[in-house]
Amino acid sequence: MKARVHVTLKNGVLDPQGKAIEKTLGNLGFKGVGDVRQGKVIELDLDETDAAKAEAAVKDMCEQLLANTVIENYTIELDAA
Amino acid sequence: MKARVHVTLKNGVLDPQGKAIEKTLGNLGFKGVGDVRQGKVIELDLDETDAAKAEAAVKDMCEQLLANTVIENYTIELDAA
Amino acid sequence: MKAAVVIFPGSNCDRDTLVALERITGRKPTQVWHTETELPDCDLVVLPGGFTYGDYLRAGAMAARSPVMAAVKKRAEEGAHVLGICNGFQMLTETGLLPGALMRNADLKFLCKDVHLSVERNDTAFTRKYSTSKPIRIPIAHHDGNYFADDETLARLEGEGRVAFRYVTKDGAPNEAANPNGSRSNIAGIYSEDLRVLGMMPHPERLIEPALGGSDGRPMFEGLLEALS
Amino acid sequence: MSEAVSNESELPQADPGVNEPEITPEIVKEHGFSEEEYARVLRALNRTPTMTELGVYSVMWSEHCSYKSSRVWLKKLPTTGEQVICGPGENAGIVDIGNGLAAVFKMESHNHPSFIEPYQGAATGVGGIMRDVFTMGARPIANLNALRFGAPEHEKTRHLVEGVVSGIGGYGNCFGVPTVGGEVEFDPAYNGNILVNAMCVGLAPSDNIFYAAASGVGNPVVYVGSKTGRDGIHGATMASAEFDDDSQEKRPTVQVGDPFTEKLLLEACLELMAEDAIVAIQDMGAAGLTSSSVEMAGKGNVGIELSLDDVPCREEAMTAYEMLLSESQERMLMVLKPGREDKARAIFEKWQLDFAVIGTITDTGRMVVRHKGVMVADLPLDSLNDDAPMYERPYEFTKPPKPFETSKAAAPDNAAETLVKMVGSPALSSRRWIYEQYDHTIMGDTIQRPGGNAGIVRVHGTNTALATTVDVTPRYCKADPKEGGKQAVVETWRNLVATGAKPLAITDCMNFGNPERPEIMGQFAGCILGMKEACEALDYPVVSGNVSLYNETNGTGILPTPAIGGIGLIEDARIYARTDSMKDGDELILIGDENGYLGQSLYIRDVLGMDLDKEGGAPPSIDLEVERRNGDFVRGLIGTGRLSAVHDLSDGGLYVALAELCVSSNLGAEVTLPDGIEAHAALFGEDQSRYIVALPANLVQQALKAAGKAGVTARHLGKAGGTQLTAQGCDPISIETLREAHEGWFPTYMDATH
Ligand SMILES: Nc1ncnc2c1ncn2[C@@H]1O[C@H](COP(=O)(O)OP(=O)(O)O)[C@@H](O)[C@H]1O
Ligand SMILES: [Mg+2]
Repeated sequence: MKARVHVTLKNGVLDPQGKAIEKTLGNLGFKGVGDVRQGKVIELDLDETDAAKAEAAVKDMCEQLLANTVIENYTIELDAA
Repeated sequence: MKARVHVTLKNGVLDPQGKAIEKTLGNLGFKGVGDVRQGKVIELDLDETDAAKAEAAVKDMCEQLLANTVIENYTIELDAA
Repeated sequence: MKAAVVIFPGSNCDRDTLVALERITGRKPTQVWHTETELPDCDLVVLPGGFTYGDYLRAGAMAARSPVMAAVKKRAEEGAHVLGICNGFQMLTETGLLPGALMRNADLKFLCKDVHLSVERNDTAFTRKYSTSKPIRIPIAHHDGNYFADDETLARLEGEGRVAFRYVTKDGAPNEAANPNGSRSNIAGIYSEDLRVLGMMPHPERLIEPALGGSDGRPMFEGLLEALS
Repeated sequence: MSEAVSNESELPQADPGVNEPEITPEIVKEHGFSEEEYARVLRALNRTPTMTELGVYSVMWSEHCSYKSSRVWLKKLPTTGEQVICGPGENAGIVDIGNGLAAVFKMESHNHPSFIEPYQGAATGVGGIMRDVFTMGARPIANLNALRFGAPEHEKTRHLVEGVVSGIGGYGNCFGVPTVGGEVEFDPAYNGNILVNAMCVGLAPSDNIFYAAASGVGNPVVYVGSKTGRDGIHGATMASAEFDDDSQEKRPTVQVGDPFTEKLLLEACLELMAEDAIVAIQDMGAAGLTSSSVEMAGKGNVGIELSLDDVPCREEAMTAYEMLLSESQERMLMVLKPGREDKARAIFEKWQLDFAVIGTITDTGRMVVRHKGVMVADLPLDSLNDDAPMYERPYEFTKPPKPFETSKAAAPDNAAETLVKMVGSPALSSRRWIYEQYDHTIMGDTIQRPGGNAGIVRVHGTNTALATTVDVTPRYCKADPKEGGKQAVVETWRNLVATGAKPLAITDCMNFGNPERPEIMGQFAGCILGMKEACEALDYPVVSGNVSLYNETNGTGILPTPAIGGIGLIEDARIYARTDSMKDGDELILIGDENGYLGQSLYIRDVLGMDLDKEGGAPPSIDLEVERRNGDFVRGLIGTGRLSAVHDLSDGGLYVALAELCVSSNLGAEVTLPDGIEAHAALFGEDQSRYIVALPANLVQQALKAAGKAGVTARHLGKAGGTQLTAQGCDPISIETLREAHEGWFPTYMDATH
């Protein structure tokens, strides 16, 4: 089973990368672009075939490592394909 | 209009981050996790309301800045909401 | 004073830290490998700088999940002193021993240069040999030193006197021009509630003798030696 | 091809899992063989090679690995000396630095990859050169880089500068080596071909150095480090092919560096090297497993058998061809002493690195490779190593231009204002924007950070220090390759001397255009001859180096750029000279002859806007005897420990050197100009072999007398003090104004709208 985790900064947490991208896009002449935020996406291959168990395991990984829950939120997508 | 861009390493390009995450997950006791890849997700707010124009603009941004097309692929999602 | 320096894969200031501690305290610190689950008998634990696990995912994140960190946490709770320098500071926030987070520098660049710091209080084991009225000069060398904490945390840190160092101008002004990385309130280092855990981005171990361009890092280790012996 | 005699019984069989294509003339050509070269392969094998074998030959005989165009000339360089422990031919050069220690160093180019992907290209360049150094048993202690970009206004330049600098920093900082020096230049000649040359200096115990020559029939061949992927396959051949407009479209696989793994690899290798376990070791650089195994076995005059089934792979279904040619980074090949596998494995596993026994040493003189039960290659090593073509390419020396006539160079309206412009120009502005992105204080031994005459790091655990620098002045090389090659060597020597170091040896990185053009080959040959002269005169041999040819786009070559990296020894780390320590009240002495020679100078190029090719004349000439005499004298003065500051004179001449000295010391100065030379020529002329020395007033007469006795030209130049720089007859300029101009250009340029 494949899992895809999105890790994004919580609202209100400063995002230097997003801000820099926004500024550079402006410099490049792109108009009307605002509120740029950069996050991470982590893709994993799991041996687990049971969706519920897989989800629980990935949630654990997020809590323990993939996200810093002080500043970040995460969402999990599973893809049994 | 909101846009979400996923930037991921092309197939076959070494992903040191993914590799390190995979090892650490193993060290933390997670079994059966393989092929970890880390990418970026960039969210943007666009003033543009026309979907086709927005898509074209974001594509331009990807080519010029958001993705390093020598080693990365990108996909664009638009959300008119 | 008995010191232990914890070494992780990708630590790269471990030797510098060992050398500085030995030179100033006259005693070789114990080296502890990241897979250890127990710490040796010691008064001071140092988490040195570096790029543990390449700083991949988040700086210090993977090292913070090492077996040894549970022992460091425990030792801190028991009242030992813990010093996290640069990557060590990042680990301390990642484990929750210190609040907040260290984000990418505001202009996204790695930055290596000497900065001036105000010593916010000099009644801790770390700073007792410093003066609060004169800025000190210490090198920074980091990519992720942009200190972030929410308003509430920040207010608590300030209220409890837990800001250890602030980036200031040569004349001691904590203004934007002196802020190298975008840190909130120009914060360069913070203490735990009991003032026994210190995390800081600048590298005191790199400026301990005039031959290297200055010795403002020295009093930190001298103070620790005095306080913990 | 028809004359190839095939002998079925000895013909390795194609890998059944792969369907190796049949060898057609197109495939042969794609692999970069000329007809004559391929005929040589056929002769050596006595049959048609398999696809895998063809791949192996093509990388071994590529320009990059075989130096086929440059070897005849490189052989002319002096490579020996009392101090030399190991000259060219190994992974890096080695010199003795006393106390039972050796300095191991080399410079290497990563030009083409950096143009295509600046961050990763530069990063893996740094990774590669550090591996060359630690594979010999040395811990890297200092990095440098020589960079050349196109015109600042060229559309790609900013992006390339940004990427290259962050790539160099990204790799070196993470690995944990101070980057203490380098140089950067902009010139339209590099618009389509930037140069990224990385140098690394390491420290090893003289009695525990590791070489590549394999030995011991039956000894295990071990693979360590990262896994193999399909990275940069044919990178080595790509690095020797000229660019055309669509090479950007082709987007060859660039390699991604993993500095974290490299740091682990360093620690694991050094840990194993402290055990008595390694017979031979070599990093897998360009051409990966092929060149490392072929070179190791070839150097040891043995044979080697590899089983590719055991190679750690990152990707599925890799073919033998791919595994042998992959340029995946952070890998090493070792030959172990018998029975030491377990010890070695334990160390590499501790560092969480791959470890695999993939072969054995034989006595056959052949490289035999098996994959999935099939023999995919069986090649004679002497043919791969020694049969490689060596070309005496036709060359045409550059006709030496006539000396420049000073009368052709107009005086500026205002020399002081001109100076401000010059120190704030792309050529001469401060490189702080760059070196602040490099960790230069790590390892706790950097006593001279970037921005001085040369970087200086103490040799850990001793009282000595190493000074190191990289230099070359390509516009001089273009005008007169021989004089330019000489000057490049001499400038590094002078930079080292200006710190008080005794120069020991150099490494080089020869960056040139297409060697198949006689005028380019003439530039190459000319530079080599000039370098040779300088090295011989200064006892300053070449111990390692690298050649990068075909730096051309659409027929336009770069300026001839033989970058030189020098290292020198400071016997007592407490006694050396800086540029930022001039004191109020110091007197200034100028060492060296003043001729006011403006040929090929920055003044005529950047201020007067003259076309150097057409009207720039000859570059300044160097009398090597004078150079040595002046340098030895200055080093002697520094050795007294009583000087305040020293700076050598180079680009921009006396006025610029004074400005640099004043800005870094944050102090003014007042100086006189010589009689009989026009002021602007005296101020901006680039006469060689010169230094400014700052010393306490009471020592001036003594120093001048000593100079006279030594036959060294010395002139009492003036006095340090105040907040302005004042040259005789020129307006005073405030040091603050100079500083703003000097520090301002780079950040302003990089911040400007992309
Ligand atoms: N790419 C770079 N990396 C690190 N340091 C650099 C780089 N480019 C220039 N520097 C430093 O800036 C200073 C000035 O460089 P340069 O003008 O080439 O010196 P010089 O003319 O004395 O050889 C030197 O100390 C040099 O090491
Ligand atoms: Mg130079």
